[in-house]
Amino acid sequence: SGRKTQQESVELKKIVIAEPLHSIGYLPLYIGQQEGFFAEEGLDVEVIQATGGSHVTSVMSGDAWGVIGGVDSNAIPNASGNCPDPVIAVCNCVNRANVYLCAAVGEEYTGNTDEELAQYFKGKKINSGRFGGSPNLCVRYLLLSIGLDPDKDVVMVEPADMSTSVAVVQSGQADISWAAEPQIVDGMKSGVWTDAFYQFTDLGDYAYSVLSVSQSTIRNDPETVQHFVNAMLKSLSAAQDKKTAVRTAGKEFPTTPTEDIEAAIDRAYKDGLWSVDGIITPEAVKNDMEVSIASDVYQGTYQYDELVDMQFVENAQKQN
Amino acid sequence: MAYDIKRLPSEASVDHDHEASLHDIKISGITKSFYNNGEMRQVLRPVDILIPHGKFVSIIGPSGCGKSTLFNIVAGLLPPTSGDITIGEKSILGEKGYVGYMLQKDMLLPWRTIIDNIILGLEIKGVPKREARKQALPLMEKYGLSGFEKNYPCELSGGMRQRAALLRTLLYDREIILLDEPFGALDAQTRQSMQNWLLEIWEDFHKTVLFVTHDMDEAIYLSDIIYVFSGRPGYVKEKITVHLKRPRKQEDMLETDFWDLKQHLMGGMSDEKRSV
Amino acid sequence: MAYDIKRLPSEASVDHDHEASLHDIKISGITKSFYNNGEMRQVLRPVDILIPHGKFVSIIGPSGCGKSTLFNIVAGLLPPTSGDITIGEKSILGEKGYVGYMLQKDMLLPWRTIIDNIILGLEIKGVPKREARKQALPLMEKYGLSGFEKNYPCELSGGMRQRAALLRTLLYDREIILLDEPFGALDAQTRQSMQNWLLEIWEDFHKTVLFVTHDMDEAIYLSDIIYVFSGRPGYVKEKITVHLKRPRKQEDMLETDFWDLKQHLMGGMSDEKRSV
Amino acid sequence: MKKEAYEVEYYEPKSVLAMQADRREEKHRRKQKKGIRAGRILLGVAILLFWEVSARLGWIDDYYWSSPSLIAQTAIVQWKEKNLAYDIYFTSMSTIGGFLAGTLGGAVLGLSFWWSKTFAKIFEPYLVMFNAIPKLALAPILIVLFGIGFSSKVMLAFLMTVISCALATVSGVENVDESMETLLYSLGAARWQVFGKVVVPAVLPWMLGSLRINISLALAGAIVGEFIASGHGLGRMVIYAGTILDTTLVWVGVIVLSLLAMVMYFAVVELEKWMTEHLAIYRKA
Amino acid sequence: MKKEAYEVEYYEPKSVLAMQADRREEKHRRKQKKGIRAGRILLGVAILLFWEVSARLGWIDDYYWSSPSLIAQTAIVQWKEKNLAYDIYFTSMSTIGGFLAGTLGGAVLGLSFWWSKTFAKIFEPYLVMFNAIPKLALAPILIVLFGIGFSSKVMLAFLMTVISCALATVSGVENVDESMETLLYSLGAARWQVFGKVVVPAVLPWMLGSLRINISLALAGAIVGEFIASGHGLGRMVIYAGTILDTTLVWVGVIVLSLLAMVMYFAVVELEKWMTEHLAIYRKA
Ligand SMILES: Nc1ncnc2c1ncn2[C@@H]1O[C@H](COP(=O)(O)OP(=O)(O)OP(=O)(O)O)[C@@H](O)[C@H]1O
Ligand SMILES: Nc1ncnc2c1ncn2[C@@H]1O[C@H](COP(=O)(O)OP(=O)(O)OP(=O)(O)O)[C@@H](O)[C@H]1O
Ligand SMILES: [Mg+2]
Ligand SMILES: [Mg+2]
Repeated sequence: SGRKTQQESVELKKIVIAEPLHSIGYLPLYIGQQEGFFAEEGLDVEVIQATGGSHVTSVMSGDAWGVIGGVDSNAIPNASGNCPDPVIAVCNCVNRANVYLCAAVGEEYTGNTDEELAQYFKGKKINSGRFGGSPNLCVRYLLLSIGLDPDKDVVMVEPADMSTSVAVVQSGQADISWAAEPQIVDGMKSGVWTDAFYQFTDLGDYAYSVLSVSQSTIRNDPETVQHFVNAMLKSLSAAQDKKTAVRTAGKEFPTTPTEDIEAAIDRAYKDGLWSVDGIITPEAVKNDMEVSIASDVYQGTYQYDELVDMQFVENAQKQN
Repeated sequence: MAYDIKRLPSEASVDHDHEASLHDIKISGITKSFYNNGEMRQVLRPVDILIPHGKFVSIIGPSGCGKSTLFNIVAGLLPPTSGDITIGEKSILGEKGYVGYMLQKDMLLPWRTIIDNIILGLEIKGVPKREARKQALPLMEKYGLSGFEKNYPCELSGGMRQRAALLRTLLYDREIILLDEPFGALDAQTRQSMQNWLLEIWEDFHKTVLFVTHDMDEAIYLSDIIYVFSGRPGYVKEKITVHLKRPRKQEDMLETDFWDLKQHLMGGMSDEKRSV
Repeated sequence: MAYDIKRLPSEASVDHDHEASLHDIKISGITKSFYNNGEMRQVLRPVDILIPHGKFVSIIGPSGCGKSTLFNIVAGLLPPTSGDITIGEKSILGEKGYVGYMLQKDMLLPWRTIIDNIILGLEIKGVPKREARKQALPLMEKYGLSGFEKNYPCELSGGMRQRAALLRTLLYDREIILLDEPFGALDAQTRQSMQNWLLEIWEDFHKTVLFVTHDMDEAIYLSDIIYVFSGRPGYVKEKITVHLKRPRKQEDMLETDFWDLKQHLMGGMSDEKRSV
Repeated sequence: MKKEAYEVEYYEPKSVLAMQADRREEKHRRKQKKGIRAGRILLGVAILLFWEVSARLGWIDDYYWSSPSLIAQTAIVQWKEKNLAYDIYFTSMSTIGGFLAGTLGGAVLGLSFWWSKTFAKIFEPYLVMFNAIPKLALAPILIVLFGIGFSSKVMLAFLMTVISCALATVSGVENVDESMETLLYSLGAARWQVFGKVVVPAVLPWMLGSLRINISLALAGAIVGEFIASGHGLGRMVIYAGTILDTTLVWVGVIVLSLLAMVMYFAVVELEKWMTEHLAIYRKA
Repeated sequence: MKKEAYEVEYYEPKSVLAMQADRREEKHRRKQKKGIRAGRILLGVAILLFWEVSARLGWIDDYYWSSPSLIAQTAIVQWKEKNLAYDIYFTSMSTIGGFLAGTLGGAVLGLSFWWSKTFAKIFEPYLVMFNAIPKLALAPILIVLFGIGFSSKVMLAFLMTVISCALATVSGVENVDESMETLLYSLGAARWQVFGKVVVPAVLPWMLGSLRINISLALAGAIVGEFIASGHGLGRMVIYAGTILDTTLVWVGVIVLSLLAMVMYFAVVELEKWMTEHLAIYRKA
């Protein structure tokens, strides 16, 4: 609209957000870019991909302004005791563990109880993604919680590249694979699996993907953080509008068929994937951290207040 | 002896104008030019040479006049631009295996022991290694290489390497042997002894030899006939028949006949000098 | 002329037993051995040589007897194991820059044009390139290299390369010039003309020359004094003073005096032959 | 007896024959050259055709293998609608920057080894060790050191190139003809004169010879840099395509990358030729 | 006049002097050798010390740089409690497997180029192109092709090695002394005899010379393979450490990897020496 272009002609503050991968899960962030919510707040947001843990590091080192990722990946350097500039979550985005398990056709799970599930998993080859990544931790957590040893009772298949989920099952290298949209639909269309038989979204509030900035930024430049969070909140509510969501996703993932995108967004709504208000609840942090602790990636204790700073979300809500 | 040497009656006494034998080699009208990057370079003008059976024939000429090229053609390794090469009536143009060929460099294969280098020709013919070695051993002993069978070429002096290369050519057992500056890289003393050694062998085996050299002393000392080449493009300028009696000894080099001939050659050569 | 040539009265007539001059070079008791992988190899036994000023002195000896090693020591590039080298009273052991040195290989830098190779010595002394070239040009013209100033060494024939290397050494303008087998790689004819060329230059410049060769003809033709080395470890076996009159011509090589001397040398050499 | 010692016959040169036979030879060679070019193109076309047909007939799974036609379409879309051109430009620039810096740095490092054999021997294993570090593994540290911008890609390209070039230069230094050094010393040259007049020109062809490997390494470095963190470039495009499950786009990236690599390779080969011809750099045998 | 043409003086050899001076020289050399070894160790110690001190005094940020003492501790823990040893074993095995297969394959491919110059010229640019493909980008396809098990790492190590070895072999083939071939033909040899008796032995040293580069490439390939997908190995360890932001563990991985690379490098250098000495492989000049 005309108002936006006027603001764009004003000098926008350029900030860089690092994402570990380009994912439909981060759709609210992309909506903020495409619908001009960031511009309205005087920001020009660029998103870059940073792999191998470097998404968080790039914020700590000051190369990126903010990062989108799990609270747990902020917590580890913070807890190491010598972190130069801790990274603090300021706004929620994905509030559910966006991890699903799909089984090869003919291998589907039919039981109901934990014992049955444990029995089902035993000896299976499970693709859980890169060792140390969130899906991997979730799967390990699940296995541990039903009394299985991930390293002994099952075969963990751990390809780094998430695009291979369908491939490994199709080629018989795994019986079960983790997946997220749009892979689930993709696998269904290819006839590799029917549907997800287990969804980690059932864990409830889960700080799976939150927006974080470094502590020094909060200290030195709270205005920008506020503007950013304001825009994110607008984006989060805009994400609840299917038309906007589909339009944006279509632009971001031009080669994904529209029906796949729609299916993915439907599933997101159904499972309450995206946070509506940006609030990161203690419950969400607890769920996320427990998974990390259970699988031994995170050692020691944590404090909600040291990981999350909700003042900007609260301010934004007050403003409205 | 395991190795079969064809001995012929010594031909040193035979007139060089003897009737064309069935074993004579005739080089007739051979020319050669090369194309390099679209430019033609003529290397040989029509060359006619008769190599009578059992004779020692030398070619001398300035560097680059096409001597090695002519040898390659005779050995069947290079097609001439025109001309023919015959043994008796038969053309051997492009036919390999009619001549034993010793290249300008000694060309011992560095990864083979001396004895394995010497039997190379036999091996290629299909003679089993063990048997070939048996044939080579007495020759190595006779010609001053015993004790070095298992050494590698790099461990030998230049003279010994040349001997080995020559033995390889001899063991290959063709009627005509082409030797391209075999002693070019040796120092004066070694060269002398190698020349004597070659004459000794030649008298034992009595093959036809075609020999290239830059050294006039060497040409005179060894040859029955000397062909003198012009500068590039090369052709036969002179044919000199040497009547010095055989067997020749080193002292002969100090005789007047020898020096007359050398003076003649040096005169002829100085025409070419300006082209250097 | 831009280039300053120190002309001395021709010394061809001076008695070789002339009184030790202040410019004579004395090599006294030089020995050298190398250590390789813990093994000692003695290359030179004590060597004593006197090089009278302005004379042409040659060293002949079998390959590997340490001639090049001795040259390196004289040029100050290699420390001897013992012994001393003096000019007049002054020791020049380890001092570079007293002698002009032409190595066994022509050693023209392949990335420099001929003229830039020739002026290398001047350039190192600090003479500006432009001026050095000016000095070199007339010499190149005089000694048959004009027209090739801007060519690279690989584009020249062997003879020309040697000429260029020699000019480089001459232009460096030391009182004594060491030449290590400068013509070893040339064919007979080119060699002849190079020898004459060298004599011509030597008569122009009249420097002291120390010359290494394998070729007896060459040694006799060129030298005032010939030192004959033994096989390794090398020492001076004979010193021969040549009284053939100068200037020498090619025809002299056919004279009896010449051949007498050659015969003498060949006799001496054949003792060494067996060591090849 | 004098005239009996030898007989001489003189010959005149015969007329030079027309060299028609040789013309034939040259024609043959020209034909062969054309044949090679045709063969290359044919081979390329054959591969593409086979790929396309296999994908269409379902011999290979076109989800992973995509097909040449699809790839071409996607490439065109990327060129027109996204910034494939800019990606190519970005990757090329960081590659070339790192390549130049690495070549220079490696040359300096390698040449410095000439000055002290002891120094050289002490440092060599560390060079080897440093060369062997998988740069991708250093991602977090590299980000701290060089950031995530353009310069970090240049830096990675540099790191990949510098040791390789240094090692090539060291080989060159070890192969400098000692008698050339001897020659200069005999002319009274100081060490730095020997260095400037012999060592540097003698080592140049070795350095030139390593360029064609280095350009590939530099490209690999730039791509790793983009893998680690980037907003632009072909490396990012591939990674991005991977995460959005677009195998056709992965193929576009892979193919554009290999074409770029090939273009750079042959450009460097040409550069090498040109430098050898025009800068009086001699050819090592 | 005859006796006047020249004068001869005869000399006797003087006694050979005791070569004490030379002993000094040898001692000096031995000392130098020891000095180099000491220098290497000293340099290593100095680097570690500087690192440790800098980290302790806060000159460098110890979150990213960790410190040698921390790294050592973590390495010990990994060795005792986790399976660092097995990781090393796993990575080494896939590297060696790929290296051997790649060397063999590359040799065969390169040697095949001798048989037809035309064939060689047509294929060469494709080799270059293939060599330039960033293997990491092909992850999904590689998984489909080679799976995610041990053999996939071997395969990647193989892919990295094979072209490099082939290119080295091609250089060797191009440098075969033609007159040696001429010699064999002149002895009436058939093409396969020339191939077996000249080409193969002449190319061997070139192949040997490429081994030390190939082992590094094979390791890089194996690690990329582990990056793509793996349950074991040092590459996986590094990726894991990166993902969970454990920089000390990243350093453990990086350092163990570079040590492994160095060990392999020098092992190959030794192997090369041994082969050259014992298998009658000649040294190219
Ligand atoms: N394959 C080739 N292609 C082009 N030119 C060639 C080829 N082989 C030889 N020549 C040229 O032919 C000329 C004669 O070469 P050749 O080797 O026959 O001379 P030569 O008389 O043996 O010389 P030398 O005495 O130095 O051995 C040379 O000028 C050389 O450059
Ligand atoms: N740096 C060195 N280290 C060890 N041995 C050496 C060294 N330089 C020369 N030698 C040895 O010293 C001996 C004499 O070598 P030198 O080059 O002086 O002989 P030469 O008389 O010049 O021989 P040629 O006539 O073949 O040139 C040779 O056996 C050689 O191997
Ligand atoms: Mg020749
Ligand atoms: Mg010498």
